[in-house]
Amino acid sequence: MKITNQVVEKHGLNLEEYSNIKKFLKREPNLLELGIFSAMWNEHCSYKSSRRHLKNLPTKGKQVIQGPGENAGVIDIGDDDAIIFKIESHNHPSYIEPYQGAATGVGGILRDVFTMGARPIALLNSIHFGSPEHFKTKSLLNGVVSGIGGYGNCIGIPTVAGETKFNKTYNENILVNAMAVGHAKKDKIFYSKAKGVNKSVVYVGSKTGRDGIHGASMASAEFDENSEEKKPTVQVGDPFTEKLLMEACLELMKDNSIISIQDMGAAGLTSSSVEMASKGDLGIEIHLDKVPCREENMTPYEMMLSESQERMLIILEDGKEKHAKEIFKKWDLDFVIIGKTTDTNKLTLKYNGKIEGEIPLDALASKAPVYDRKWVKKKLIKSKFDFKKLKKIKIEDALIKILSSANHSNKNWITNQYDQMVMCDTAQKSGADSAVIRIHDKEKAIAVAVDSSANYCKAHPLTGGKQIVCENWRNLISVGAKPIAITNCLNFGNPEDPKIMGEFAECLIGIKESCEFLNYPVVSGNVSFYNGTNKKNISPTPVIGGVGLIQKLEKPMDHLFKKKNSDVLLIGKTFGHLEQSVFLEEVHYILDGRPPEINLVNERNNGETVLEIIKKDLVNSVHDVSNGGLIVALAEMSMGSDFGIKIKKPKNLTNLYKYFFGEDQSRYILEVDKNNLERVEKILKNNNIFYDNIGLTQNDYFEIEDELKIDIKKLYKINNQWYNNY
Amino acid sequence: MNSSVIVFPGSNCDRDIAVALEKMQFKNQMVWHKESKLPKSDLIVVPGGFSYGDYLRSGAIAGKSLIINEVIKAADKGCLILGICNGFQILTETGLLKGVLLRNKNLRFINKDVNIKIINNETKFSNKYKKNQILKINIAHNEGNYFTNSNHLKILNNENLIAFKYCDKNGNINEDSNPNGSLENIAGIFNSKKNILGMMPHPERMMDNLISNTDGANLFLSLLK
Amino acid sequence: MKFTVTVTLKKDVLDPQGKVVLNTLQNLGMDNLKSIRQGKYFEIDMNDIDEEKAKKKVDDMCKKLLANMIIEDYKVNKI
Amino acid sequence: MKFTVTVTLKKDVLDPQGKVVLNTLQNLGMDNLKSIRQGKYFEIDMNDIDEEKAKKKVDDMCKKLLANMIIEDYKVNKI
Ligand SMILES: Nc1ncnc2c1ncn2[C@@H]1O[C@H](COP(=O)(O)OP(=O)(O)O)[C@@H](O)[C@H]1O
Ligand SMILES: [Mg+2]
Repeated sequence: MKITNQVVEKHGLNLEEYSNIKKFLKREPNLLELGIFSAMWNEHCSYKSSRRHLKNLPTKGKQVIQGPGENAGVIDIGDDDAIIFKIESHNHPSYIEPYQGAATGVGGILRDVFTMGARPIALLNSIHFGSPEHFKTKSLLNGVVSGIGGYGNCIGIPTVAGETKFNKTYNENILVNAMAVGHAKKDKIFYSKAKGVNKSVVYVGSKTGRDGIHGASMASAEFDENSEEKKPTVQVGDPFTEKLLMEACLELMKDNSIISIQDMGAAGLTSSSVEMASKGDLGIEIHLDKVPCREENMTPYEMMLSESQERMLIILEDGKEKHAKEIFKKWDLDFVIIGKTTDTNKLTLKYNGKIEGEIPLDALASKAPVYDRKWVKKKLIKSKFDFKKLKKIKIEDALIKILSSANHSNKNWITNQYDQMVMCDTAQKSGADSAVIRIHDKEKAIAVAVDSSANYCKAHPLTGGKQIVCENWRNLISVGAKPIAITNCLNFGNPEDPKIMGEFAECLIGIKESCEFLNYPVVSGNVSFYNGTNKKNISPTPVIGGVGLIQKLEKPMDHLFKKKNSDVLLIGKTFGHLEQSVFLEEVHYILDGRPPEINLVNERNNGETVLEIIKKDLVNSVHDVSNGGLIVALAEMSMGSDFGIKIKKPKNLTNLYKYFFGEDQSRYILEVDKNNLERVEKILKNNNIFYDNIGLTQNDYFEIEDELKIDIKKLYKINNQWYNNY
Repeated sequence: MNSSVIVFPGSNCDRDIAVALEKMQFKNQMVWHKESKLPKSDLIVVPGGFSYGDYLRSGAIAGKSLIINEVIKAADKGCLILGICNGFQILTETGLLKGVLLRNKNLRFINKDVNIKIINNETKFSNKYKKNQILKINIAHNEGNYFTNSNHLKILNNENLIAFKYCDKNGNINEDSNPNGSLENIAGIFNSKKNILGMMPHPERMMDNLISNTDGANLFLSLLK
Repeated sequence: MKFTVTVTLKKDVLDPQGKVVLNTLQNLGMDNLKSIRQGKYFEIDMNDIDEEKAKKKVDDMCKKLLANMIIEDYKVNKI
Repeated sequence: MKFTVTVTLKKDVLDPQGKVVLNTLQNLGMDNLKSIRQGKYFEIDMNDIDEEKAKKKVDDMCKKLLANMIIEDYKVNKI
């Protein structure tokens, strides 16, 4: 086939990039080679628009064993234990086929984690849908949730936390981000860098089919008359095979057979082989006729670009082939030696002995394009609405409206579809500020949470970026965990638009500031650009996934009131920031103004102090104050508990709406027994923490003096009906 | 006591049950499904999970495995057999227990803590519980909707072969306290010799107050007696 | 030689799936819909030449694995 | 008026279920078995009198609910 400009463009490459390809090759590429360049040079694999900005993130720390650059990040949690984790997006496939898209998203991120030697111990997800009224939302919600559950449940890894949001910005482009967390021994971590010449390159797992061949789809018109037949097919997940693959890999990892290992994710065989060889400064030779295929007559082009799931590439130590093969045979999986490492620094593809393609590896990896895209700053916009002109609404009615809305309803309908308990180490399930997973057979536990705030990030990306890291850190603190490190999934619109690129650049500056100040490094992540359609980009939606450590798990801390007559303390200052608040959005349909500012000094001080108080076992329950402000946080502490609260009216703030619904940051609520109060107050004062005693817990009622009194069972019901009625 | 846990491709509660058994001082062995012989065991557990991905029908393919013939032989000789969740489904597929587990009534996977009531506490599996005692215990399944023909249902009732029923926290057994649509809220049954128990709830998940509660422990203690 | 097999629930067995599908279709505005039952469908390709033999094998497969004879019926068709 | 609908995975779409069933049948000693693909089957009973109309409705049901057109094909038959 002749490579015309049209064919080049259909591979997502521009003409300048094409001429660079010719320069690197010193000739014209054939179609197979072009496909490989297109896969490696696309945004997803090359990070060509984002790399310059990602570079600035803080990625090092005392507890970081492996930062970005590997399949997942690795942190040290003491003794000989390491935690390996990463988040990844599967947005576009999930919009086309929600069940399979979400399922394969989970499968993909799990492979990233167990490929490094970790047994996965928890799954999380962040899912964003369009407005509930949009005609596609309901079936997308159903499909995505059952897809996430379907995969995680079957493979037997608990899905323990996540977030679910609805916003019309995602009407044509939902977000499905999945995070996996695994546990490994520190001295048994596996990397993708190849070492040594003439080592066997082994293909294991499922057979290769024509799943998700992007380039092929785009160029299919030119293929032949039967192009309809060759339409790319949706990737279908097979969690059963993944379970076998996981067990087989973990079994093989017990001894010293593996030099390096890499899952076949995006761009399948291409990216895995290129990555392993180029990291090791080697070459690699693959005999495509040996690749196990599911369909007849698959071409080298299709094999190299297929995104069939549940496959891995392994480079084995000499003489370990037989031993390894037996393990894979036991698990009924394909195991084929398809090539070897070389010293040529080239990717060499042979088919029936004939060379079908040969590309210098640096052209695919280190010399892949990097762009310094134009970007513009976002100004802080003063809010335009006049607070005095808002329609009068009773506080009770506003609270009920928020608690019964799609975004703030209880998510049991979703989380009941996930097995949260399998592996028997889930000490804190979904519904809490963070999930808590005990390290098997040990006293310690990790806390995990994911967070995003698209509205804040849209209004002011820098502040928004700062805020999500802090919110995530607060969520870990609230269950008594010391935050250690994060992974991030950066979901943005079209980076060729300077405004969007600006959102990206500024969010990253915000993330960086918080991470640096809180000593909360980024160890892995993923960028997803081009979310949106026809110039309608989604709101910037970076998602932060955090991991924290609980040194000794004695009793899991959660946010439900435990007793009556406890004092309830509000930690942190309340200013009454209503711009961009849930109150204005859900009750008055106003989305306007600036997000709340963050004072990082207070953030750190408040958080560290709360953690100290929890560790001294001086509190019954803890909750951070986030979306919806103080009143929603207090309602959450009451719903599902047997106890409510009686709140005194504030002395200084005269405007009750600002007091109760304001979204000022860095705040926590603590429930403290009378006999611990003195000690807690002493710690707070010693650490210069601003706090307020706002009321007492009581039986059955959620009450604000002279303002409202609601049965907490009724609140619970209100909070639980949205999904069931949808 | 010696126990064996059968491991199929796709079993995923095998480690959990092994941990529970060992905690209760059973001498436990894991048995891979391709093996043709069982180690000497007083108790054989068929664990939960998704054997063979739940493909075709949950439990169907595991029900045809090599090792299952040995389990059937052991059962005939009176060995104690416990099938939990997918294990229950497998036991019905082999015919060791009668009836079938259909899709949950709401067609969704359900994971939550539910209450179950001890109906028969006079068996090797349940003697440490009180009759009508209410447990809080975790369920996690797609197909837990127990169904059997009216003849067999009569036998289950007349011969006291129902082990547990779903109820609410006050012990009421009704449609509201039925999570998955099971006939008469049945959560677990015995065979007629009462040496085989199949149950959808997961007792192995209720062994540790730090994680959940210890309502499952008495099942294992009963067996040890 | 190709066969199709359909496996359906016996009449007296509750069909939760069929019921939900029926409700959903009715909610989607499909009128005049009296009943719907769901089952499984297999396309089986055999290398045999003798039709009778092949059919017997397929029958065997159904009994041994594809259908659960306690609750399901099956039908085999050569195509 | 009765119709049957069979829903099958499109060619080239992975059929994990069929793969496992095939292996199991072969392990059970079924020889000469070349391939097996699994799908869904529906029996639909309509109150309509006009066949054309009824068939169109069934077609509609398939598109809207019974089949996932991204990965599946369907066939409608009057019986
Ligand atoms: N937003 C980000 N922040 C930090 N690291 C990132 C980010 N995005 C990607 N990375 C890192 O870049 C590397 C390549 O990412 P990716 O291509 O998504 O991995 P994979 O090939 O495993 O799918 C990974 O090590 C990842 O952790
Ligand atoms: Mg990877």
